[in-house]
Amino acid sequence: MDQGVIYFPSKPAIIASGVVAGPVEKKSVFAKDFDKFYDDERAEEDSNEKGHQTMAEQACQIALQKAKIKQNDVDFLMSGDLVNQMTPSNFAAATLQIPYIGLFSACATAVSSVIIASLLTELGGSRYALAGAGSQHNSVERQFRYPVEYGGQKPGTAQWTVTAAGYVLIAKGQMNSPVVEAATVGKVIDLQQTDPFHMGAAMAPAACDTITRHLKGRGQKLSDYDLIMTGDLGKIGLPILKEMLIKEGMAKQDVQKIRDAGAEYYGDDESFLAGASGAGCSASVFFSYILKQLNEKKMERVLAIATGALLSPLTVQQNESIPCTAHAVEISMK
Amino acid sequence: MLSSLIMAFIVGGLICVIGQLLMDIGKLTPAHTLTILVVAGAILDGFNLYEPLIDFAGAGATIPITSFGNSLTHGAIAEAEKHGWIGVLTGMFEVTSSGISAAILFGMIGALIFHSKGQHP
Amino acid sequence: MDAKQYDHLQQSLSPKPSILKNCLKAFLVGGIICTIGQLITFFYITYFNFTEKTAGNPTVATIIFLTMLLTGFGVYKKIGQFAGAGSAVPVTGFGNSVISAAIEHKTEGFVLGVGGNIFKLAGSVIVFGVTAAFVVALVKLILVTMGVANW
Amino acid sequence: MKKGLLLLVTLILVGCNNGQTSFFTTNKDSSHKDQRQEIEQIVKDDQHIKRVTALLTDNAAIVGIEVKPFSKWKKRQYEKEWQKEIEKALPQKDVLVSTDLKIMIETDKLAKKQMGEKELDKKIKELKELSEEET
Repeated sequence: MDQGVIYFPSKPAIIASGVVAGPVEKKSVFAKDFDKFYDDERAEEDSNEKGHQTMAEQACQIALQKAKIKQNDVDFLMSGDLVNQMTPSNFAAATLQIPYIGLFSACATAVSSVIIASLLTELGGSRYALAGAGSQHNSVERQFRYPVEYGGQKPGTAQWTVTAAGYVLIAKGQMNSPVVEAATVGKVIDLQQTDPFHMGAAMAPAACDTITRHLKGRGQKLSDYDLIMTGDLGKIGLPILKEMLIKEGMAKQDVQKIRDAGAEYYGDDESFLAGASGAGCSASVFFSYILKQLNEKKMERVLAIATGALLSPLTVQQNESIPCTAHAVEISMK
Repeated sequence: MLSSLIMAFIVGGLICVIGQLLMDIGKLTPAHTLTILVVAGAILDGFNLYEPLIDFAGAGATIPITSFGNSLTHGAIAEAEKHGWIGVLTGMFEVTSSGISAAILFGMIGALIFHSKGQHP
Repeated sequence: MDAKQYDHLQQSLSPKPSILKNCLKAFLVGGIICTIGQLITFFYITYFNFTEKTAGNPTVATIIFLTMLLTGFGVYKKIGQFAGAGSAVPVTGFGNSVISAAIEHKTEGFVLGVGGNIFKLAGSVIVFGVTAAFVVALVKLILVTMGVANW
Repeated sequence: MKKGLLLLVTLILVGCNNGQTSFFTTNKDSSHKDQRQEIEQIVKDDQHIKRVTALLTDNAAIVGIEVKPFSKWKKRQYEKEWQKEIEKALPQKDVLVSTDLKIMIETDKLAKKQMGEKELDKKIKELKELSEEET
């Protein structure tokens, strides 16, 4: 047994998903796979945090509607976000009235919640479980950086926090649905990176470690997957990851096929600098684009690695480095 | 007339370049940069160098944040000159800055009328 | 891979900020802001009873008013991304840091939100400005008393 | 925004540009001729001075001086020196020498107008008070 690698023999199925996003995300290259957009980034609520909460609730509701499942039949909700004490997720859980555990893995929460939900399903303790994460640009910016309207210059390595929420509904193994085959829980890797405007560089080593362990644990190669996608390394973090994997001895042509949701999210628009980030970035792409590719049988086996930088404004100001993690989930479709 | 505008442009621009170098080469946050510039303005006035710069460059010297340090020191020194030791202290309490009052007032008005919009270009 | 090796790898793959280009942009925008300030000063001198010495206050107030509008309509952050220090160093940058914090914290109420956070970013400028002014005036007073310097 | 700025620029350019190009401007009538010449003598050869407007009455004198751009560094010091020299030349008069743009503009305006001694005295006194304001 390899450290942190989990197998799911009963193959928990992802039977439905719901992805909602804010106004800026309409420009996303993945936008056509999202379920709903808001014209107002606060979702017509009077604070950013309430808007964030509404989006989480909506995404869950959409997933439930698609699967035609009632709220009462859902046994667990695994959710998280980036706001202090994860209040948007907590309030959403209060509205939804589903037994809930809040999870924090920063931007890797989308996958860590899927891992826990799959485990609960695997154990037979859950008929249906909702899992997901979200982020809202304004509320995250104000907490980790500056007020939204502050005119500070961001370097080209900075990333744009996505306003989106993505949730999936996980049930016991079923035909015609993508299934969770295996997962790898990330270690926290800290290579003494300190620049809060260069998260890609901080997170790449964590992604490298998780990918390497997952492949070793599963006895697979990169080429065994139709798609390997990281969460939000961005346009600069992704090449760093590739370089690291090549140094680990992986085949160059396979490494070059690795994609990153954050790097592709806003296309070539340079005003988004190094691309997208935030818990909503991996959640919205993994739970729309990837699931759709699997459902339409365009792909058979996908490795999705969500990356998260585990920093706080406090640790940054105390000159601490930025510890990072990455959680991977292997999804397949027969 | 025109020469004053050009001087304001050049001197004001150069002070901003110093700020940019502090940020890019010194790797300082905007808050650190501005703090250093304010302290620099205060020290320059101690050497009687900032007022000539204002005479020379006009708004090129009064608009950058360095002039805030200058006006604080100027008030303190003027009082110290008049009243000695105690003047340094009273001078500190006497100085008012239109920059602070204006920022507070318009900050309050701004909060009343505007919402923060995170929307991107 | 240890932290040092990784830092080396990371830096070789990360783009460097173009310092020359950033400085040029800062110079241009900072210069323009100061020129606008000079125009406003001329306006107050010509049409109102202000001298060069006294026109500074209304000029600063006017330019911070303009900053409020630019901040409120979300223009200032775009200028800031382009100009860097060019829009941070002029008093407009001070105004922007105060006004943006005020708008941001409106949701927590006017007393604890706006009032409590309005100087979140600009506070250090005031604190260090006042402290530095005190120290400078004190040092100068000592030097003058010792007969080393003149006022 | 752009339109407002343009308007402001035009206003200021129109407001300031009153077409004076001669080095030394003074009262239109021929009063105080000798004293005017004395002032002219003092400022004539000074390399820091771009332009001067001087107005004299029986009791007072106001001298607005525009300093050359690169001499502005030390203009406060020069201003004091000129004030001293002109006071010396006009011992009976209440003299104001100023390098402030505002005083220059106002003195230019007064020079254009024809007004009585008394009225002019009052205006000069007002300008003197204005120039002494600190904030």
